[in-house]
Amino acid sequence: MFEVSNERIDVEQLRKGIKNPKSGGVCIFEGWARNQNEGRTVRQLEYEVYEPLAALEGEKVIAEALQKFPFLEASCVHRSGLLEIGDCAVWVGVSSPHRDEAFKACRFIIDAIKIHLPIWKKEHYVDGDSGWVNCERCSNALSL
Amino acid sequence: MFEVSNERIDVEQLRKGIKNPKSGGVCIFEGWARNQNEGRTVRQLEYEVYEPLAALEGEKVIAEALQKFPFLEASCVHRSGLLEIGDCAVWVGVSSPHRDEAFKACRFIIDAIKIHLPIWKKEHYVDGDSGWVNCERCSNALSL
Amino acid sequence: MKKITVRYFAIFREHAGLNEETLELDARTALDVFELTQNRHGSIEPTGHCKVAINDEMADWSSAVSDGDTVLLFPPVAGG
Amino acid sequence: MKKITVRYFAIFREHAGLNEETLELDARTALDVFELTQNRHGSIEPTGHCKVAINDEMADWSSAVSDGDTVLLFPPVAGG
Repeated sequence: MFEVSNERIDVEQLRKGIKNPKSGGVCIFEGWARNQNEGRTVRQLEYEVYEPLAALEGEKVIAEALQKFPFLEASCVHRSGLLEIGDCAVWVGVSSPHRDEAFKACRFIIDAIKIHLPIWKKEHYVDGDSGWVNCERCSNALSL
Repeated sequence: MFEVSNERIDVEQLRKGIKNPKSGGVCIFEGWARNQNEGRTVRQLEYEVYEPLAALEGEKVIAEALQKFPFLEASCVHRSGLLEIGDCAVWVGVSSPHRDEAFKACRFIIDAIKIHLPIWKKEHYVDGDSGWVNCERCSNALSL
Repeated sequence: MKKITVRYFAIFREHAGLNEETLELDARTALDVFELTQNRHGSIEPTGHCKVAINDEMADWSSAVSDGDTVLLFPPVAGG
Repeated sequence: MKKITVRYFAIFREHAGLNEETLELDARTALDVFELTQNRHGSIEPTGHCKVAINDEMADWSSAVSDGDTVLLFPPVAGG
């Protein structure tokens, strides 16, 4: 299950969603909005998500993880919109009989999500400036 | 922070405990009591913990993880006593600026805890039988 | 000439000052669309970091575009 | 002869039928204590899987024991 959410991520609810009586090992990854990046102090984060494709690609990532590291349950939610420091930006949870697959599948999912999904992060700095992450070489050169 | 608890593990509380404004990546491992082991159907789990040494060795494990994979916050709680299927037996949470250290430290901690801490697991099966896990070769040979 | 709807995302949208526009373009591939709209999105380096989708399916820069297609121009992603 | 308090855990305790006892033992090492109490804990294979602590510190099977020590005999652990 992959979802994009414009609301605060309900981690308790998501954790319950990967319960299975056969599960013995559970690995959860959370990405939190942190107050620093590359030496600058961050005040807020903003995620832009192109939802139709993000949902499709997100489901593909989970299906591929299931092929590689068979597990029992997995889900992932990614935020869109404005986040305060400490807010959960992405939640990935995997439960399986044993811990090895849970760790590996969880890591695979978050790594792939960061590479493949049409999601962009804008940092708002305390000095009032803002910037799109990973975009040093796009647009700046031709900036108006 | 390492603790042994005879009460249900409060995962929400523990998650809050590893919050840090500098943390961007959080990895949580949970061990759940599962209903099957080596082909037998399990009804309940029972953990015996020698608390003075478990606490000491648990703190050592976290300190060693911090040396190897520097992180910002970590905590671990292990249950003692009787658990129902689905109950959380052990919780490990690590938060750090980036996800790589969080994943690696979390995995290191749970692996080490399973090897080094004086904790024993007894499975109670649906057929009324019970057995200590990992103890096929101890005592059985000389069983009364 | 083909009628192509081009959608801009994130920094491309901000640079272009609009979400999408429909243009008459002499374009054979997605890369042609990228280059012909360079004055809008402002990026000088498409391949490797930027991505493209055609009609809501991820595509390659060498993918052919047809009359009536919608081409989505994605700056480097940064999920998580 | 040394006065040694021996504590049994988990399956060892169940096999022995008691938590601990104080014994007069002709023991030089932790391994000696393990072997001299074999009829209590019942295990035939100490090293590799079982562990030992002396006075609440993890020890080796070759560690020396002294008069008045408490020796903790641990069957194979299974945390998590």
